[in-house]
Amino acid sequence: MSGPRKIDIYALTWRLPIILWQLVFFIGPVLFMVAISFFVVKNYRMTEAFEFVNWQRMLTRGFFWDSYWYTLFIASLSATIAMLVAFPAAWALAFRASDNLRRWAVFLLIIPFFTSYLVRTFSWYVILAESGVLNAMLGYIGLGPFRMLNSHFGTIIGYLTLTLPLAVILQTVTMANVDKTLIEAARNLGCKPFATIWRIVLPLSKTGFIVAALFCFILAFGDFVAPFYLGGSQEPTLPILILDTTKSGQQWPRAAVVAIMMMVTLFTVAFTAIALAYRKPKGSKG
Amino acid sequence: MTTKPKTISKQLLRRDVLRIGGGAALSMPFVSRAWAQTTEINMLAWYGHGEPDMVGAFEEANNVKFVPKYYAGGDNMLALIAQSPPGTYDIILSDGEFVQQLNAADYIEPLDANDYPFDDMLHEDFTKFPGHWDGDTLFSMILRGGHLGVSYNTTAMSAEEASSYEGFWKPELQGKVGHFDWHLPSLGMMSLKNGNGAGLWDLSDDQWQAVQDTTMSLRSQVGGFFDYGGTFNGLKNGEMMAMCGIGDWITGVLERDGAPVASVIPKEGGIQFTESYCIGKGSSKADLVKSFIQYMMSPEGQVKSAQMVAYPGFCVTKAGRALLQEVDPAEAARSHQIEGMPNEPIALINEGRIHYRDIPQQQTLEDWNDFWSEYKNA
Amino acid sequence: MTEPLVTFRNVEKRFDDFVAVRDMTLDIHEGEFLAIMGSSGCGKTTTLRMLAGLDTPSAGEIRIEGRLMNDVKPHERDTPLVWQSLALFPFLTARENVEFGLKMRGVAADERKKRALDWLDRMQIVEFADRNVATLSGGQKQRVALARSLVMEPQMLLLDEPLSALDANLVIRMQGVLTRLQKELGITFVYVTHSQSEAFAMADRVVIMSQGDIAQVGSPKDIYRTPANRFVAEFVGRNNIFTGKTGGSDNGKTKVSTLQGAFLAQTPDNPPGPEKQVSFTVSADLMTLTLTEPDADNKAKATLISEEFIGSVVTVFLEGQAGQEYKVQMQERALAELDLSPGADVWLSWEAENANMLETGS
Amino acid sequence: MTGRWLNIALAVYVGLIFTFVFAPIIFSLIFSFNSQRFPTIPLGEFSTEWYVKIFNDPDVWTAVRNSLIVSSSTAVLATVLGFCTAYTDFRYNFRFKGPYLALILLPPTIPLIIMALAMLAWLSRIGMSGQLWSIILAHSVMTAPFAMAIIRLRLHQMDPDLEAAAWNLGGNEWQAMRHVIVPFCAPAIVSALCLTAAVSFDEFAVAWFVSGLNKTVPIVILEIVQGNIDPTVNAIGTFVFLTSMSLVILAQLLFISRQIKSHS
Repeated sequence: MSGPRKIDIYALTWRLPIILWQLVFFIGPVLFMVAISFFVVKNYRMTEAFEFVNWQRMLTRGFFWDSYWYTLFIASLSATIAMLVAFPAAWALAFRASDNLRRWAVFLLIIPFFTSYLVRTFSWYVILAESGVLNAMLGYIGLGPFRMLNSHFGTIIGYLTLTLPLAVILQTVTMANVDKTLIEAARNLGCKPFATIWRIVLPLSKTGFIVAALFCFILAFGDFVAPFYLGGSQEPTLPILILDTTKSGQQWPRAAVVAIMMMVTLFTVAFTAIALAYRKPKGSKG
Repeated sequence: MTTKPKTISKQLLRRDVLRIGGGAALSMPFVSRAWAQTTEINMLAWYGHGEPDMVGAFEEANNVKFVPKYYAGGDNMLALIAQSPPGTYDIILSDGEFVQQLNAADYIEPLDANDYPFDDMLHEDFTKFPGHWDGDTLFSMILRGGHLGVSYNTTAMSAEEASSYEGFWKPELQGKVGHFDWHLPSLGMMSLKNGNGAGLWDLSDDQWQAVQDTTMSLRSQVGGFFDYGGTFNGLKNGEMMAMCGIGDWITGVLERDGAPVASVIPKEGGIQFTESYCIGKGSSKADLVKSFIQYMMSPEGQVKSAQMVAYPGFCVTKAGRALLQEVDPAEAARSHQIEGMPNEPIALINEGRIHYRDIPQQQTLEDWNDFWSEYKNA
Repeated sequence: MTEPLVTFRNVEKRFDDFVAVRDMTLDIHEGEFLAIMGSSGCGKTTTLRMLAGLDTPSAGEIRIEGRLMNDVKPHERDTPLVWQSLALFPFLTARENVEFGLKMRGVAADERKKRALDWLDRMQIVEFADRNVATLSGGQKQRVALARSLVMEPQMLLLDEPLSALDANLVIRMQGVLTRLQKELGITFVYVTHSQSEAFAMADRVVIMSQGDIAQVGSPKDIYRTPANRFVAEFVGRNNIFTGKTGGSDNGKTKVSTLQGAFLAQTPDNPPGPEKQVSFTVSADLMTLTLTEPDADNKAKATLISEEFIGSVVTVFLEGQAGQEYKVQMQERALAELDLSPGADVWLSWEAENANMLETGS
Repeated sequence: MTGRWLNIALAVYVGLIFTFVFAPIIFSLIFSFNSQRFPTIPLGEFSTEWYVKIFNDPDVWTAVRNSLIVSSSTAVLATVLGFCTAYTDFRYNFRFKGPYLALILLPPTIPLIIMALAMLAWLSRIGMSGQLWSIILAHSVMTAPFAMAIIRLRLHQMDPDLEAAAWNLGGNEWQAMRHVIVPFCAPAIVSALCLTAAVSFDEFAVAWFVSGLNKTVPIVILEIVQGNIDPTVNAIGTFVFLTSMSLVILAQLLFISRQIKSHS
């Protein structure tokens, strides 16, 4: 624009209210949580202060770091499992299924997102219990009973309930968009099927896959339902620690410390992943 | 099922169904109750206290509607009050030991002792319950109690084994011992196991360390940490064969449902949970709440409390107990609320085997909670 | 001469560091069909967008009928544009598309409908009036787009490569439609294109742009026969370009010594001095190809490389001394009579009048 | 392995994945008609007891009403927020556009429990907690990115000249918005409304924290799961499932059918 800058009311109409809204109802809460982490609790009442006592207290405790590493580990593990388990199915849907079949499959996989996660978790509880459906079925063929609830296994099943459909959808969509002629070209040049996956399909789907894995990680990392109801809080994850801390003596400042540590971790993971996902391959311009 | 006592709740339910099927015809049920011109009473309580079996009759008689918010654990209760504007809760059902905290934080209104049947208490401790009085001012009315001990699946443990907290360490129970996910009752039990007896809450540093050590030694037995619902399901499904930190309040419900579970007060002693009503500070419906408390302290109210669907608790008034024995002898017998029965609650208190749940005296609640987190993580 | 309809005075448009249009001065006259031509990125579309108010000049002045337009909003102008993408509203029918502008101007519903149908009828697509535009063919969409702009009864119509998406036959047909419309309506058309054939076929005047500058303005014939500079000569194509040093000047002709020999060229209006580096062009169709050495002022030896047919006309590509490329355009029949095959040695000749000296320094 | 056997193996594998995904949903449906209070195998008798129970429970109806209010208001707010951001991203380039987009797109990366904690702390600080609209505020922030994504995709399909064409034909920016952008985005707007409503309808963590005494359907579910577990959970779950699915299918039909149309 030439001349003095004029105020463009039209443009601001679409921009300013959002900025204000998000500042008040998104940045506000997040920053306030940071502030809370420096407050102190006296007689079950939160008092404004600026003290590092909560940080000191939480970060010097073994149990915080145990939870931290455990959560990081189990969330990464479940994201990895989700990605691996999803891959053959996504590959089949992307390359072996008709467009129509694929659309239906993706649509079906969206359904779980609109059923109550709590209810699904509760269903798993009944299915996986020692006297539950699965053990009963295994019993008919003379196996078990296996202990599946209140274990890492239970927690991971819960996480997968949340993340597996997403992983399959994202992988399928990503791979379905890979230019099929490239694959044919590779096969034509004598590339073996598995080598084709490794050398052609995966590099071309890198961004989609990293984003999918990231989402799986984020969902598992922040979920408290699965580790609580299916994992029996055996080794409480950070979300459980947050709940426990808020329940106990109004210790919101300490819960805030845990929450901030989680957010910092998530953002670090997310930015690293996104940077990896969108990094240009070597040798290309720009 | 036919042998089971008809609980008031079932009758209520049937009446509701009849009413809907009949007079109200096909109109939506919420029209009949939730959206009618009623006064709403906000209640903060443990799960189940605001359900129709407890409050339904009072609601109908007084054209009020209880809006419950449920918590789990006294710290949780305090947190919920702190996060709400003053005057949010009209009635608070608190654990006995937390009344003092409520009062200290100025969350509750004083009561008039003359409004309540203090001359009819089953035990003198209930008239002057610790923390309920500040000098001569009453702040909370005791409603009911229950005893916590060893809860177990009778197919996995004998009554003999359950008669000591040692039972939790039974090798066959590895991975089958559950905790109710709140530090106070579980750690209290560990303190009792260490022989601290009446001083179970008043632990010196050494004793506290010893309690922690004992608790930690149980960790390999533990199969999970559960809320109310999880505890329920765990015991019912056979996922957990013994539970630490609960008592008849949970096994009682399962027993009524026919599950092979039981609770006993072990030889090291048991813990009593006590539930008391308070009127929330700044409540505009204090009078209604007062009459509700009076109603719950009446014999009918006491029977309702004893029969509460979510979890039972024993009567604290003589008249209440008498009425229970009359209208529901099976429940009275099941919960040993008949004079002269073994494990009769009042007798247990008199024998000194029961200790009222309290908060740690020499440590802070946070110390206990931190240890609890550490324990869960171990 | 009457006042021009549009004047650009030293107009410049920058996008950050990129200069899209530089120091443009141009008049557009009422009733003329003006084509702005150039390759992509030359600034032709930016020029059109500035005229429509979609881009604001960074410097200089644009006036329409004397009124300064720099900061006038697009919707306050009377400069409907036919978009390269057509930009028809896909959720509307053909008629609703045509009515759109009238609706924006607050014309009443029946009036709108009548005028829209009139124009659809005029464009011979009235039977598709109530069809969703997404279901129309390319040519039909084109007509809807024209009707949508013309229904506004503008004094000037802007067209941004409107035919680029059509196939070759349809392009020729639409060219006819456009020229006829322009003559009938008598309004100004400003037509942006990269296609020389479109521009030359329809325009009264052609503006050739290169990298934000105007390279030449003139009638199609001027541009074809006497390109002003090397850029235009190359852009127009079918030109043989010679470079050399000026020698003496004589009788309106200038002698130019090149690596291919010394030739006579038309002396331009401002003659270059002697010993200057100059270039001149000769249109391919003004070159004569013979087997034997001709008797002409300008002649050169060359070897035939290849031939390219465009119907009855053929372009012959040849190579001369010092690697010089020649193009000769001639009747296919004439070429056939010569019976040549690649590698054949031939003679080229041309009249000195047809050797057009380019501006120096270009 | 021949292609045929590979295909069969893959089909079986995909079948297993779908079994895993749908087992809890199907079992929940089965349990909701099972007479036993604590669902175990073997199943009890067929019973609609739990449906009768929730139908007769005024609290459930209040929760349904609350949920409908919350999810519809959230949908409208979030879609407006998402639309504005999507349009701004589509139309404008400006300094700090990155942070601007981050402002609206980041919330889904924050775990629900943290969102819940932060929202409650902040809203009670500014005196806005414990109300039905507290949930609406929080949900609008959480679901706006989904609306933004859907509408942005739709705008991506739009010929960027379309809006300019409207100006060129004499429409000012507001008229172009009203007559071009909004109609073009209409299917995406409806999809966004349905999707955000469905997400909000099922969200319990943040709702439970900030709602005070106002219960929505998922909060009722949470309380039953935490408290007196019985198969009403499954009955309510089935109800929630049907509601959400209707919204999703509606959104799909509108969006997909439009897309097919616009590609033909």
